[in-house]
Amino acid sequence: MRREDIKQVQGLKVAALVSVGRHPVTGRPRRADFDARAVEMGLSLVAPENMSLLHAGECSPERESALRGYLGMGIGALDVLDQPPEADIVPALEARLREMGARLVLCGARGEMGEASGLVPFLLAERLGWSLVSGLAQIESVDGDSMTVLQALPRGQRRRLKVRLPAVVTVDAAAQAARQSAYGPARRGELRRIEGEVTPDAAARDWNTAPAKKRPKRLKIVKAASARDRFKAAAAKAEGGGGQVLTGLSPQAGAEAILKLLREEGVLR
Amino acid sequence: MNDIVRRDPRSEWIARNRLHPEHDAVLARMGGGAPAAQWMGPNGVIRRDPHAVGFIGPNGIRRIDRSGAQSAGAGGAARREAAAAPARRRVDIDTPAFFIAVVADMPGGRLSAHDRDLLGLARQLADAETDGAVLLVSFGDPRETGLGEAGVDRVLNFAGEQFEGYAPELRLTALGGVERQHAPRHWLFPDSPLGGAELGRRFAARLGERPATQVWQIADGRCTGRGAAGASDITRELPRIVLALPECAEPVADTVHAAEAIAPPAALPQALRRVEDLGAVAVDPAGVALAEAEFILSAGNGIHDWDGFHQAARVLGATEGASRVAVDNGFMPRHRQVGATGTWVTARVYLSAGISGAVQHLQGIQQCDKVVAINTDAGCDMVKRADLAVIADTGEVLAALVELVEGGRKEQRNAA
Amino acid sequence: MAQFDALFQPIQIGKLTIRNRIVSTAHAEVYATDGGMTTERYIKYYEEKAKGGLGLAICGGSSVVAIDSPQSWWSSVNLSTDRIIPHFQNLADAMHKHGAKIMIQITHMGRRSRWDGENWPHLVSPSGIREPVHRATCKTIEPEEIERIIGNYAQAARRAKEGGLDGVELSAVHQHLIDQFWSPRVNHRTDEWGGSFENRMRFGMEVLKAVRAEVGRDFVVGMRICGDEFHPDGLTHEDMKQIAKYYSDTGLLDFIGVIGSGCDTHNTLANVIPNMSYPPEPFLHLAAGIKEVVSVPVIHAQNIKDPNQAQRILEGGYVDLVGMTRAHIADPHFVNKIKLGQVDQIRQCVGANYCIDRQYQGLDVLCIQNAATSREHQGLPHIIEKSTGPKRKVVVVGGGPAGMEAARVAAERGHDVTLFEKNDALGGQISLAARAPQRDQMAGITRWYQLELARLKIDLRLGVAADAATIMDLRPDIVVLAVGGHPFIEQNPHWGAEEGLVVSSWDVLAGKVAPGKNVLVYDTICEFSGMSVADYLADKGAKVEIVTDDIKPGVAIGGTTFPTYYRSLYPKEVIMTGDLMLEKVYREGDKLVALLENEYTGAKEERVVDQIVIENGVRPDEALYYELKPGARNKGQVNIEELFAMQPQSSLAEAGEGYLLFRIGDCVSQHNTHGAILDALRLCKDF
Amino acid sequence: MLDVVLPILIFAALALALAGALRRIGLWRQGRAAPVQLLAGLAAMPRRYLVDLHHVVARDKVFANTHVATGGGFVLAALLLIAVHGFGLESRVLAWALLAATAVMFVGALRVAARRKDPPARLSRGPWMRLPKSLFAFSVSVFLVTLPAAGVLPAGFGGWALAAVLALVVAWGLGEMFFGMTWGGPMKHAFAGALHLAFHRRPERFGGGRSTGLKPLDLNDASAPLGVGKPVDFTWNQLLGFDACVQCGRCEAMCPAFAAGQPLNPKKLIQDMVVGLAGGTDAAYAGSPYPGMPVGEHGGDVHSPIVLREGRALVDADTLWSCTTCRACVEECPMMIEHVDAIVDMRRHLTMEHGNTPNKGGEVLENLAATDNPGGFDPASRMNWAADLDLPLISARGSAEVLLWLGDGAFDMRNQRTLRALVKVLRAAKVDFAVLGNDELDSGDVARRLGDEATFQSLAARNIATLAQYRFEHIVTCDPHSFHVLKNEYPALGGHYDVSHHSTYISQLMAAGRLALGQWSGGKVTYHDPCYLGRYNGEYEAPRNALKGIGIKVVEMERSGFRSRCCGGGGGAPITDIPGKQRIPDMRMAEINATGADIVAVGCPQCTAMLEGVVGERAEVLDIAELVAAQLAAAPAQRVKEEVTA
Repeated sequence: MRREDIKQVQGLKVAALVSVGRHPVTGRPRRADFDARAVEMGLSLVAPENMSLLHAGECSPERESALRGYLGMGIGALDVLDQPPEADIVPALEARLREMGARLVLCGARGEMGEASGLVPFLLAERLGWSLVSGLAQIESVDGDSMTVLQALPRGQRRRLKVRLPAVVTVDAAAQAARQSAYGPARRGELRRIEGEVTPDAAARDWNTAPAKKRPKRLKIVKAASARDRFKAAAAKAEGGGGQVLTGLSPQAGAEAILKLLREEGVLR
Repeated sequence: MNDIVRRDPRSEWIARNRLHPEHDAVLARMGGGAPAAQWMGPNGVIRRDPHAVGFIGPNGIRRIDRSGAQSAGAGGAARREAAAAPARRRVDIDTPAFFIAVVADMPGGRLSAHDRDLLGLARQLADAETDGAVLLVSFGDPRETGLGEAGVDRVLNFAGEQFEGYAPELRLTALGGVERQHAPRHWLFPDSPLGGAELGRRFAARLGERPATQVWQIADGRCTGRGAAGASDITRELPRIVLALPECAEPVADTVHAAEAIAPPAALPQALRRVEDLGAVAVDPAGVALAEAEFILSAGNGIHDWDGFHQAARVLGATEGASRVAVDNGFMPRHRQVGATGTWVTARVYLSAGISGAVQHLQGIQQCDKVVAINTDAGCDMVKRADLAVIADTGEVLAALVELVEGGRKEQRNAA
Repeated sequence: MAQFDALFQPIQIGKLTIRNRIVSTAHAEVYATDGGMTTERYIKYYEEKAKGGLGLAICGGSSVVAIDSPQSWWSSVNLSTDRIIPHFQNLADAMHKHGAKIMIQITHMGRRSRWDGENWPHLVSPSGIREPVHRATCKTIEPEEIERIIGNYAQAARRAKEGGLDGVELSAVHQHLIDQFWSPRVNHRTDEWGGSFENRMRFGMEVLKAVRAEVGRDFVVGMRICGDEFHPDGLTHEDMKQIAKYYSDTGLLDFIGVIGSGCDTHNTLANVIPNMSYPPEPFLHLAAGIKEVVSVPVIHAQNIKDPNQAQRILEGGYVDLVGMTRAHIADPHFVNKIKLGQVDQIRQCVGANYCIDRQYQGLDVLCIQNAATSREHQGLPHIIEKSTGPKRKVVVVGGGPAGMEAARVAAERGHDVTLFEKNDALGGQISLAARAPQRDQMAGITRWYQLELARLKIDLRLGVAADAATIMDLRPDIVVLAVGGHPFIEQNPHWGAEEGLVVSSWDVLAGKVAPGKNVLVYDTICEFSGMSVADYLADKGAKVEIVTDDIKPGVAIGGTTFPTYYRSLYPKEVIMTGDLMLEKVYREGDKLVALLENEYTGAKEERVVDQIVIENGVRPDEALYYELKPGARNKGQVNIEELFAMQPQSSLAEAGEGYLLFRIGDCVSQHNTHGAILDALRLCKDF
Repeated sequence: MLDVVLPILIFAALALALAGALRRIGLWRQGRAAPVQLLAGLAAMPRRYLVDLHHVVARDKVFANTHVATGGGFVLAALLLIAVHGFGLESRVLAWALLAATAVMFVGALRVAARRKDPPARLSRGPWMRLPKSLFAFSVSVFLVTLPAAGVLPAGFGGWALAAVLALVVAWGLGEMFFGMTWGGPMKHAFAGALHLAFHRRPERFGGGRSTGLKPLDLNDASAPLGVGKPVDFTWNQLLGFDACVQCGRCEAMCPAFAAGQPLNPKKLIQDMVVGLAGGTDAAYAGSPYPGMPVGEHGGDVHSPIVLREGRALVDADTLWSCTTCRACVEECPMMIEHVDAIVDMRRHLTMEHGNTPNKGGEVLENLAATDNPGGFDPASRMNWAADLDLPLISARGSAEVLLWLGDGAFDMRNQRTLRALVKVLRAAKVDFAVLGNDELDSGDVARRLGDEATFQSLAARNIATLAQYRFEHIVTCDPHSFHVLKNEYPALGGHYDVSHHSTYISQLMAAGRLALGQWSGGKVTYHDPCYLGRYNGEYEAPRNALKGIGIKVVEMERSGFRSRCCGGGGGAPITDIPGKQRIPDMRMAEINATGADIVAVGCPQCTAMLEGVVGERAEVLDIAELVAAQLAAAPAQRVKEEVTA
């Protein structure tokens, strides 16, 4: 859908939480993909002026250029809650969100650096007492105190939900890709540093972090103890065994049997 | 039925006397007991039925005794048992010392492979100390029959329509009830977009517990999970709540458990319902990637009416797949090829139309839950693999399916 | 990302960089001549793969390091003499010229050989236990001999290095001497060479150390092991993981190759080179299991034949390199075709195992579908060049393997080709062969031709039985007859073929005749077709006995294929009976009676059945040939001196009116698929 | 009566023309400042006009003569008219000269009229259709009124009625020729064109020079606009240049996008810029429209955006993104207007301010920023293709005679064949060469053409820094885009190199006898000139010489050399992928097929990709390097291994 097609919602204040991402191939800092999609989703609802961007974390020059990537989407300013790397950013974000008065907070499903557990939106929603929906593909409409959204399910499926506002929502790869970030607005945009309280993340202090170990997907589990069975399990071709075979039926009767199974499995919509 | 027994004492006598020249012929004629393996033909040439040699011995194994001392009669009662699968060890835990709770996704009411891996993990945690029990918490209408084999000691099912579909707030309240009642030592959730990922995080936030997410390994009281979008591994003390990835452990294979149902907490506090499920939205099946399609209609050599096939896919809302032959013959594009040399698919239902089932193809559909075959050849490998096979003309069955579905939809519309 | 990017990621093995992840793994080529030297044919065979873009070839399966491990049975490479060094230099230069790397597998086969030839050695093994596949007896090896052989290994490795090869692979697979020491199944020693894990590992370790000491750190030394012996008293997967880790941890190894299954029984041997009845990559899980515990690159082969499959395996991170050995026998230009975006033009291995089954009979390795493979030295081309001569009208009659190949080659030469096939589909007897259970992959041969003939835009006329008039209407310059023949069931009139008492295997496989309930298959050929038709009938629920006048049914089927037939036939309780001749068939009521006579005693016996199927080979169809022969400029004659020398037929160059007539394949006399394709290629490549 | 009327008419016309000129200059000066040498430019103008411009015009011999007659006649006549009739200089000689001038002009006008009778589609109509009549009016009337002065007719001949009629006709002529020259009209080109030549933004082009590199933006100046969003963002001499357009449509006839039915017509684009500079709509435009877009719906003024995100303004974004930057329009323009500069300027605004690069544009730019190559490949895999070639890395040696610049074709399987062939040739000639390996980054070409000057400058700066670490004599590359950027666009950022296209280098190796080559025995071969090698860098001969060196006689296409047609692959066009009625490479392949060639020789990875992408019957596409490598006399097998370890 072209973003121009969506009606802008008047009077709605939207905030997007953004983080510094990491390019999967080169590891260079960038705007995080899911976060950028969240911003894009916000821009489908409101004009850039009514969209607040919020980042909690450090603001080194390298990270700054990544954060400017969000400004390059046409938004004038980004608030940076200055937080050291070992801080728990949730209290700071919560306080800031309460101050801002946003009714809708958009978040990428998870970050691309650090723990990236995807917990922040859940903790915020819990603390703020707001609605939460995850995995949004699209916000279809916002109407007063609620909004209608499409939630992405696995296997490309979609579900329509009605969500009471205020709400925190998370966005992942199912949502529309973020618009290109433009150099001019990114350069001009303002990074507003906000000093705030710092809560140390004590729990994470004892963690060991290492580069991810490659983990090939499981092949077959051959449990059999006997050599013959291990042999057979490897060399035999896939056979179900015990299936129902219907012969001598009319095509209609065959079709009915199939239809019954399709209905039972719930794949027929 | 006439229960008067007819007898032919002479034949019986010959049958008993294996040295009688007509012994085998009589046995063959009588048909009872072991069929004769050889007898004299009318032209004075020995006739043999090599298929009739031997009999099933007392161990259920074919036995040949050329001395004739033993014959079928002796082992007549023997059953074939050799084929039976090795029995699993039964484990019952009467009074659980503690619980490891697993909140399974159970798509369609059955355990997913991911769920089974989690149960395997739960089993490890439960078995680390005596009388630890695995508690499965499930929602909606359960259709799984193999919970005991999957390693479940106790099942706590929240049945009822209100738990179906997307009801995270209600489910959260329910889990809260379980927490108060049973206080499991650990809570395990599949970190999957099917629901576990969200429910687990909600629950952790509700309890104020810091969970470990994207966990793929638990060992020695520590767990390792992915961080930084899969780029790093974070190892830490095992927390109470764990959201684990597929293949975090091997599913239970050696034991079978009670899977005894226990009652859910009687009264749950009223959940605040801020999210309402308005139902599924139709999506274009052609837009769904073959590898992740839920429902695939796949075409092979047996398809002659290609328009009919495409129409069937459209009407059924299935993603289209194809066998290699259909692709090589130019009827389907290369990216639609299913199999070890094409795309591996994971559909919940794989409906194969006119595919005989080359070994590469069968390999590629290994992970499909239900395979349905339409084929004219009852002996083909696809039919052997299928959970349901209809032996009939593929085009006709598809046409009938289309008619049934469209007819049904029309009725619904008229009724509405 | 590019579709096949994982294949084209270079990899470092030791100090060596391999340009891609595709390997031709060690196999016995049966081409080393002059006492085991890598001579012209050997080099050209490998050079073609290098030209075709292969990353690494490990040549010389079971190449011997010592003279008491005979080399002559499989014409394998002999590294027991310095005489090999200049030959290796030629081989290495030929490979390196095209950017490929070349290593060789070196081994002492211990008990796994035959003693009754060459130097008539007393074979050695840890505990003198006989080897079943080669029916070999052996002595218990003495420590002095062990020391000698360790030295032989080191010298062999030195020769490989001096010959400019890039590395050696120690064979510790297929029950060669190293893994004979490993396996408690055959190592019952109580001295320092047996018993405990370390002791059983000792021989391999000493070999590795000696080799490393001889060649230094920069030369690649790898080891090929199995992933699970699949014997109750053999090494399990867990054992193999322990072994792999043990050697990998020494830091002396540069790579490990993993093969699923042991090899010292007929049944396990069939696993090693899985034929078309196996699923793709059946033993990948074993290789992946080894990779989990070692720190060096892991190579795995076994039923990896397709670029998508290879990409999936490498991308999944299961192993580091894929062996695509038979894939390269079928098409040595496999890699380049991927690079050129011609994946559909790859002649894909179908797993017929013609290659390996010939090898086990001591015959040179050939490909069922690619007649150019291993005939590079004779000038048979893999890539057919366009002719610079006149464009000709070529009419090919018959769409079996001979006809399809003839049409393909003539079209590649740039001629105007028409192909007639009387059936509605191409394939000829291949289509029949593919009807049998577990043999459906045979159709892959036809499928490739179909795609190629379509790409080459030949004029394909299916469902047309060409007669002389139709052919002449096209005003051909050349007519190639490849019409095949018919089942020879009329040979013995007492069989009653005319009265319809017996049917042919073709009738059954083609579905012209419904399977009976109680069937006797009489097979005089003892190859695939008889076993296939028996399997087909049994699969349809028939009670089947297959009888032959030969030693036993399927006796002519090679070592990696008969076991898979047996696995299919025994569970269906098909009876296999040898040494009985079918004398006569007669009707008795609604039954048929077959009168059989014992070849050796003359004793007669009968079978009462309801269907009798005869497999008695093919009788050529010659009518069309004799009709066309008088009008042909060359009177239908093929100059066999030129043909066998792979030279152009001189009749092509002779001027004159009218057409040339040639016939190839089964319509001359019965050959096999390879024979048909060879006839076509060697004749038509010069059109 | 005429002696009274004529001076009044003449001086009135001159005065009005002067006023118009001042107004016009005022319009141009709305543009941004530009570094121009005013006096030197003016001084050079006549030569630029008579030599450089005429050189272009003279490609159409007939029309060149027409223009000399008409234009030359007019300029002379106008000067004499002022002298004879304006100042009343009584000189028979002058009068006769004036007669002669008008006669020459008349002859020219006849030719102009003949051409306008059934004009080709590329010519604009509208006011241009009356131009021959105006020329007649001027020349005939001035001729007639001069007859008395020449003494052919008595003064006062014909009485007042005739005089009045003549005066009116003279007025018409003067109006068109003098007044129209500055107030807008067909003759505007003479005035603006002359000044355009004087103040041209690329004075290097005159005197046979070549200037094709895009000019850098100063990104350190935060106040400078990022490209051109409104007409005022152009420099004043760019605006002046637009005004010089004669609407001859030679650009249109050459434009591949126009021919393919994409919404671009360079002539219309320049006219739209004129609309933008003066304000109004394009309703008066009387030439071929942008294909598929009706005329009259676009308009704007100098301070309004040229492209709107929504709705219509002066031009649509698709028009700007249709350009392949092939420079065929620039090459063909008799007024030497710089279309490509203008288009890229406007693209810069769209990309850097709007973030609106169509289709895959955004993705490609993001890839370039994150991975330094447009495909998003792992930068560490740049040398994967050459794993078996053991290419010497310059980082390991510090210096080499030739630095082989691989370009992003290193990631592309097709181009890898070309690169391998080139390596083979270099090795056969025993050239001392090395590569940057994984230190090489994308040259920045595509980022720059897509308007992302920031990414371009970042890549360029890093490449220049890398190159600065090593010593080498030449850079050789098989990618004309890299070639152009390294040679013509890096100097402005401080990188100065001796760069050769591989065909140039190979032909030099051949000439030096360093290659033992066999002779071609294959089929017919034609050659496709890459835009960035040919028009951008004037290299037409070397590729042909290289082919000649292996015995290939090139069968030329109808459009070849400086008139070669683009393959459609330049300027990021395959990335932005603006739909048309047909595809540019299909048109090009049709031209290739028309020669009956079996093989088309190419010298550019883009061209190779585009031409090989043509579906259906087509000639085989082979790079010059591949053709030459195939003719290398079989070298003795060399042991490559030693070379590596060395």
